[in-house]
Amino acid sequence: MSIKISGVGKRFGDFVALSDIDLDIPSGQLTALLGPSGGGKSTLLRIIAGLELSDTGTVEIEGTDATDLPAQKRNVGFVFQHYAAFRHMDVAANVGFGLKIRKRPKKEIAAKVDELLSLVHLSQFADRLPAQLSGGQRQRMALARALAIEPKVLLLDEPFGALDAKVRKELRAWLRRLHDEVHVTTVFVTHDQEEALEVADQIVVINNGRIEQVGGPDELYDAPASEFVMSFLGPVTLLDGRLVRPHDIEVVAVPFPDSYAGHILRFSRVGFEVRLEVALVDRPEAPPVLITLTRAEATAKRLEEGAPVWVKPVEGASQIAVSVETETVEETLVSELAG
Amino acid sequence: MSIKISGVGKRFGDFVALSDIDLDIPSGQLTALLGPSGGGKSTLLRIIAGLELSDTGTVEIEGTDATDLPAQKRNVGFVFQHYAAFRHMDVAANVGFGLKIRKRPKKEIAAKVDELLSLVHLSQFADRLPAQLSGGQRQRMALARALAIEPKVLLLDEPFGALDAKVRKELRAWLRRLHDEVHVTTVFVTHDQEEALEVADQIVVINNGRIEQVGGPDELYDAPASEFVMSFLGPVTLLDGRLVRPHDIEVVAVPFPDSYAGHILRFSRVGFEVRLEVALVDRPEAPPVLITLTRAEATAKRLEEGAPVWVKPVEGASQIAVSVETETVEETLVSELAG
Amino acid sequence: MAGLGLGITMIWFSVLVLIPLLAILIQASEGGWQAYWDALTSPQTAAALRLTVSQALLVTCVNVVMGTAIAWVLVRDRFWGKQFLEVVIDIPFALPTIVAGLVLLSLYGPSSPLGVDWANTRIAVFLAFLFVTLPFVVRTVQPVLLELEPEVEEAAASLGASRFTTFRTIILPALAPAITSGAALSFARGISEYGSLVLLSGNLPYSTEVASVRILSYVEGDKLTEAAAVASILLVVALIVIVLLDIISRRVARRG
Amino acid sequence: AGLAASLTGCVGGAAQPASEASGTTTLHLVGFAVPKEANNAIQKKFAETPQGKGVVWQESYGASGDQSRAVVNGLKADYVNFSLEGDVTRLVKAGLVADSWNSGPTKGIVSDSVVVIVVPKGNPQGIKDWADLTKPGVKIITPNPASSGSARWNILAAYQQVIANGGSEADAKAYLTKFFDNVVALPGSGRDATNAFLQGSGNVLISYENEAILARQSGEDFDYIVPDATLKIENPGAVLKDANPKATDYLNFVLSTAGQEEFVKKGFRPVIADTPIGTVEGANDPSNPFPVPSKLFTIADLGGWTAVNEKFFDEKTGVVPQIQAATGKSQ
Amino acid sequence: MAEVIVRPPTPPMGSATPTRGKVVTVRSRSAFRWVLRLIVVGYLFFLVIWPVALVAKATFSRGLAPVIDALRQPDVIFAFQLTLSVAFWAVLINTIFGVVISLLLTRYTFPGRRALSAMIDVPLSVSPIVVGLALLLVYSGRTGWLGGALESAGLQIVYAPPGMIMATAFVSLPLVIRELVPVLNEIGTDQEQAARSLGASALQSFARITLPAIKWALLYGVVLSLARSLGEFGAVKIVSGGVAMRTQTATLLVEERYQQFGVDNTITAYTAAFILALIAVVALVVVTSLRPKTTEN
Ligand SMILES: Nc1ncnc2c1ncn2[C@@H]1O[C@H](COP(=O)(O)OP(=O)(O)OP(=O)(O)O)[C@@H](O)[C@H]1O
Ligand SMILES: Nc1ncnc2c1ncn2[C@@H]1O[C@H](COP(=O)(O)OP(=O)(O)OP(=O)(O)O)[C@@H](O)[C@H]1O
Ligand SMILES: [Mg+2]
Ligand SMILES: [Mg+2]
Ligand SMILES: O=S(=O)([O-])[O-]
Repeated sequence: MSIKISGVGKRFGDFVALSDIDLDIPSGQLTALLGPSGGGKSTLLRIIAGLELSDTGTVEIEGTDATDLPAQKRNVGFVFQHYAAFRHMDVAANVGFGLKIRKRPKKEIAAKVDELLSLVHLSQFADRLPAQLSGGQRQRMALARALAIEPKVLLLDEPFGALDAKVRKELRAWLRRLHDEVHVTTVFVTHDQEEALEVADQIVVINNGRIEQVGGPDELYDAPASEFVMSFLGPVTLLDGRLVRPHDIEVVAVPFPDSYAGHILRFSRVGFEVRLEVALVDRPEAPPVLITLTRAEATAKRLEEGAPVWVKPVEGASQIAVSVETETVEETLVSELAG
Repeated sequence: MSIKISGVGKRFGDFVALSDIDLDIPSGQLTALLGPSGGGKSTLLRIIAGLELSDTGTVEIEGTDATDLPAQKRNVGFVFQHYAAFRHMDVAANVGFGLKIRKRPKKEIAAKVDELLSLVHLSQFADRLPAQLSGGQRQRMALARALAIEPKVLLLDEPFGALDAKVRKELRAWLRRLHDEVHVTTVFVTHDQEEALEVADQIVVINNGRIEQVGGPDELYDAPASEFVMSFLGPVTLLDGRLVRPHDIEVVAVPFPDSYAGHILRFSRVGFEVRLEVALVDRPEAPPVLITLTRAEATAKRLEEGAPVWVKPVEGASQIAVSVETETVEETLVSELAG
Repeated sequence: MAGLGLGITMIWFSVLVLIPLLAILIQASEGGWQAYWDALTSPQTAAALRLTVSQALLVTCVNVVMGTAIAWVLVRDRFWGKQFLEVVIDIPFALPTIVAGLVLLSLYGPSSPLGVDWANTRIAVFLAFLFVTLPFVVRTVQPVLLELEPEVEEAAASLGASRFTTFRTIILPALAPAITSGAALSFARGISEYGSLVLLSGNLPYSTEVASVRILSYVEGDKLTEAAAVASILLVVALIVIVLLDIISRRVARRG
Repeated sequence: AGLAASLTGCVGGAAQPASEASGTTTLHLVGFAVPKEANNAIQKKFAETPQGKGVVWQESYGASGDQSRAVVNGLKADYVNFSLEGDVTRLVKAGLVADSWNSGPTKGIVSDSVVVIVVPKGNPQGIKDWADLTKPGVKIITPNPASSGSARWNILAAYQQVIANGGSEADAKAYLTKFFDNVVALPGSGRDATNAFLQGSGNVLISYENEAILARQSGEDFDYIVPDATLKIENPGAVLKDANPKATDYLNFVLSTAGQEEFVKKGFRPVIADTPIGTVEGANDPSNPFPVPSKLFTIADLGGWTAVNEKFFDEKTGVVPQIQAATGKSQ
Repeated sequence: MAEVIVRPPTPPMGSATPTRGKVVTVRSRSAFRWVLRLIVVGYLFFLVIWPVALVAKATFSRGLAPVIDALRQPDVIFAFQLTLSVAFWAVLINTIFGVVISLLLTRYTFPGRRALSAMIDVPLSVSPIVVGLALLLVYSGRTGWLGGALESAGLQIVYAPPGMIMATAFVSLPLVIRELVPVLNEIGTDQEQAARSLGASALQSFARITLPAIKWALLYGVVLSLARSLGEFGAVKIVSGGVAMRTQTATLLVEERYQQFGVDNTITAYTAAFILALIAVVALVVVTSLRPKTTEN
């Protein structure tokens, strides 16, 4: 049940939303489409679902060409960011909708709905209207609804985007577990790198209508193909013209070989973590280097605000030399804040 | 410019939203009201702002009794979760509104607006309508608007609740920096513990209309006064009838004194972190113990799925004995997921 | 599917609305510009047009104020009998127009229990317009008012705005598009009103004769071209006022 | 067409008259509103005659001009009964009525009446004649000569009586100007004017004798005055070219004394000289219902309708619009 | 506006303090609120309530018997049947085309969409007299542009029910669309797309998803149309010919009877008017009171 996308392109007027996308989505796995807003993630997902038609290229689902198949014939489950709950139907009717359309016998529908509701922990809410559910519950209902038609492929467009942080974290773990139970080929869109890293088997990074990199979470985290992928997949800081992750920087209170001297500008603790901002002696103009370590480490090393320290990327840390100038990243950060 | 709240209570019909709240909010600091949904955070904030009247008790702002002062006379800046932008006015007009009301000279208003817009990095958007801004930009506009009247107190009701994870994180750091620049007494409501821990000088945990604990972020994290506070402030796991943080559990591949034997049920890596689920030998029925450690540690200790391990809370770890039965927490977790 | 729907719809719309209105325009243009000129310069017609337009404008102004006030009371106030007022708003819409005239005659006509006799005066024209256009502003403003977030008003209050300032600077601009669209409807209805005036206005030339009656007179005199000219002038006036109101509303909405 | 047929069927089905039954003939009458009662009475009498047996009527009444135009536009009609000659002429021009329609002994006229002055019960203003109408405090109601062609009788009567009494055209215009100064309402039709007066508007109504008599027959309470000098009203009737032959029978019956008697009972003056005139309820003097005014003039005395319309009612040059403009602007 | 704050002198502890509620809505505005309420109620009383009550009183001035007699007259019964069936067809047509046009305006882009959207409101600003005249110019049997051709094809429009239905449909055309377009815009296309992805065809998605979502707005629009259709007078008068027992609708009957002399006729006119208004008001009241207050999000 793999999906094969070849040469797909899509324009909206003059604007190129997707250009020449080639992608294989492996069967039975959880694939994340990750990228910044406007990158074209939703557009790609909607083309797979048949909710949008591509201008060029083909989409194969399970080896058969689906490029010209209308949405209702693709047998694809789609979950929308804002749930798209059928407001006038109760939860059970929402979940059973696809089966009713297919004119399945009532008993069968009821049984399937029961099964799915217990799968998504909503059995006791079967008779409620969507308006009477919390956001997380609504999202799980939308999932159950998409699963009811036993789709070959399950597509989720920012499934947790509208939920608050806590619920999102819970549903994330739950989605992973659900996928391990059902094992349907699943593609989900997100712009939250943590979500992608935590849940997906494979991550597709999309930016500006192009694929930046495809790979497993560790692969992408450890060996990002570009500055963009690296900085998108987690926090980065600039150390001597290279992007490094704040966790991958060693910090010691005494000088050590190949290290950079500096002093701690800001020391802040958030829960079990400690975050440092270190100003380097050699580059007083540059933005401070960010370093993250555990509280235990920080205590052990007796770090404190103003203290002199020596820093160096740990061995094996992923690093990427910044292409043009150090300024670029700074600018990117500022413009991101402004944007 | 401290705020003193004494004996404040509020009912909605029969429902007690706040009961007998006493609270001192120190001048010039950033205070977070943290708690679960429906706890009464917004109600308390709105009472401080004068947008709601308390049934009992008094509110003093800067030493003068403000209990009966209407909102427009309190000189309090209020920022709403959903921005409450004046949709028909451009950004500059929104920010200048409070000054225009006060009939300040046009020049003065323009200067102040310029200053504030550059403070919130929106200078180039002065002529846009709110509809043309992103969520984060709108929220910063709302902040600037509230700051324009040079309020004695700045109140923010879940200022970043409507934003997505990435933007929220950026704005969080930015709010902290802003506060360090402006130094106005600030109270903000959140139900995201990370936000509170990262940004606030003082955290007030509110649940069910009552204050559970007041203190600095470290104080609350290290010495939670109750199960509730502990589990609300960060992830917890259950180890031998006690709540412990997953980061505070030591895990070793060989037996060591006072440790519990078990084996790794699930090993998952998320970026630089590794999360373990460990089943204890003595308590096969209990839910697995969750443990978080850095990737470096995990590699060094050669941990892998299925391997036998021995675990123990680290020294000085905050622990709380679970009051009734181990089941309680499990139920809470399940019901939270369902709710 | 959509194409078919579009086709059938356009055919029906043409058959029902476009072709007949086109017929009016063609009929009017048969007399060339002369017909328009004559219609406009005939002092009696000009007076009728002036009366109709000015009364409709006046009534529209009253509706803007009263309609907004009524909508406000219906949405924000709570008192016994409010439900009944909701029904009252719909009555002018539900009443056949000829009966509307009858109704007003009963209170403001010669046998008025109030002791006034406004039949056959301009006040009667004003009242009739007022009656038949009552629901428009109310019904367009109501839903917008319902959806207005109280938070925005609270934000204004916390910034130091009094109730009145909040109304003027925040609420009114938000309502402006709805008020305008209601005003446009009420003006359009006003200038085209006929039925309710039959028993009420007296049709005195230069005094209480409205444009619809003028059109009818032309028809009666077998002057279809002039009738069509006046009809198309009315249409143009309606369009101009609707566009003007739209521009004003944008101004108000932007200025705040 | 199928859909349309079903539409028509569905809508009209409820009242498909019995006309389709065998042995009956449906005749369509289109007329102005005033003689409705008289027509209905004549139809009843006609049904008792051998020619009238089995005739079923479908009738439409309204303002005379509207009705005439409706027939031109395709409203089905066999027999028409209008207020003004011009309304029949319109049908002649459209080729619907034969040129010879007014060549009979009555010249196409089926009923007569005169213009009268109606005042409230007891005549509180003490109105006796046309001259009294220009006094201050008099509030005249007369139908609008622009929107109701048949209202023109009244204006013409007011004008011509000055001349009949020896005045000049200038005097007549001066009179009419003062007359219009006192007009408070110009309702859309004769009947609307009567109703407005009955509702309490104004204190003088210019109307037709038959209208006043009919209203009094129906229980309305007021006085009316037949002025010494007044205009004779002549209402035409005609049969359409492609009408059912029974329509001609009907017209003949209308012009018989039996038909005219029914007109008389409803307050009309007969067009056939030897029509017996009994008592007419509602008339000032039921036993002498139709006093003959000393100076009764006709439209022919004014030059016929074509000339009259041109001289008096033309938009730009007509006497009446000009007077209205003068009085209207001064108000 | 008085900003007087009435606060009970320190309530005894434990006693039930009255809830003070929201400042902005209660405290500072109660005087203003009363004035406004009074103005609005007074305005409506003098403009609508009192005059309507007078006419209702006149209708029943001689008790119920004449009213009932009036309703027994065959031409009154016929006029109502005709009115109802004309209104039925006009509303049905407006409903179908209203839904289709609304869907076209909100769910599709096509050249001329803005023009169509602008034209939708035109019928509201056209005088009924002009509507009638316009239809006559095109569809009258003898003189109309198309009337002759249609008539020879066996379809009489003017002076027959089809013309009356057209006149009625013309004047009430925008009402359904005006109700539907905002709702269709507000509910968006998410649910429809979800239905499509679950296997529903376009028609199924409309019937099961869109229709239930717009049903109250649609019903309200239909009732408004109905009210307007029942009461239409000017346009129908011109195109119907007003033949009693054939094309005379209830409003035409009201006019005719009102014009006839005598109390019986007047009461018949008032009764018919009263019944017409009653049907319309009851329909509006029923729909507004059944309609859910807010569309749940
Ligand atoms: N129907 C449309 N018409 C015009 N432009 C469109 C349309 N749909 C999408 N776009 C544009 O295409 C680009 C890609 O959109 P898409 O929705 O795929 O982005 P995304 O990666 O899903 O972003 P987000 O995270 O914000 O949802 C955007 O710039 C968007 O503005
Ligand atoms: N106007 C009101 N009428 C009735 N109940 C209300 C009103 N406002 C708040 N409540 C109730 O009071 C309780 C506290 O509400 P409050 O808004 O203060 O909670 P909160 O802590 O801000 O929660 P959240 O995080 O969901 O915003 C809730 O149970 C809420 O339902
Ligand atoms: Mg998207
Ligand atoms: Mg809240
Ligand atoms: O045309 S009327 O006779 O009704 O005035």
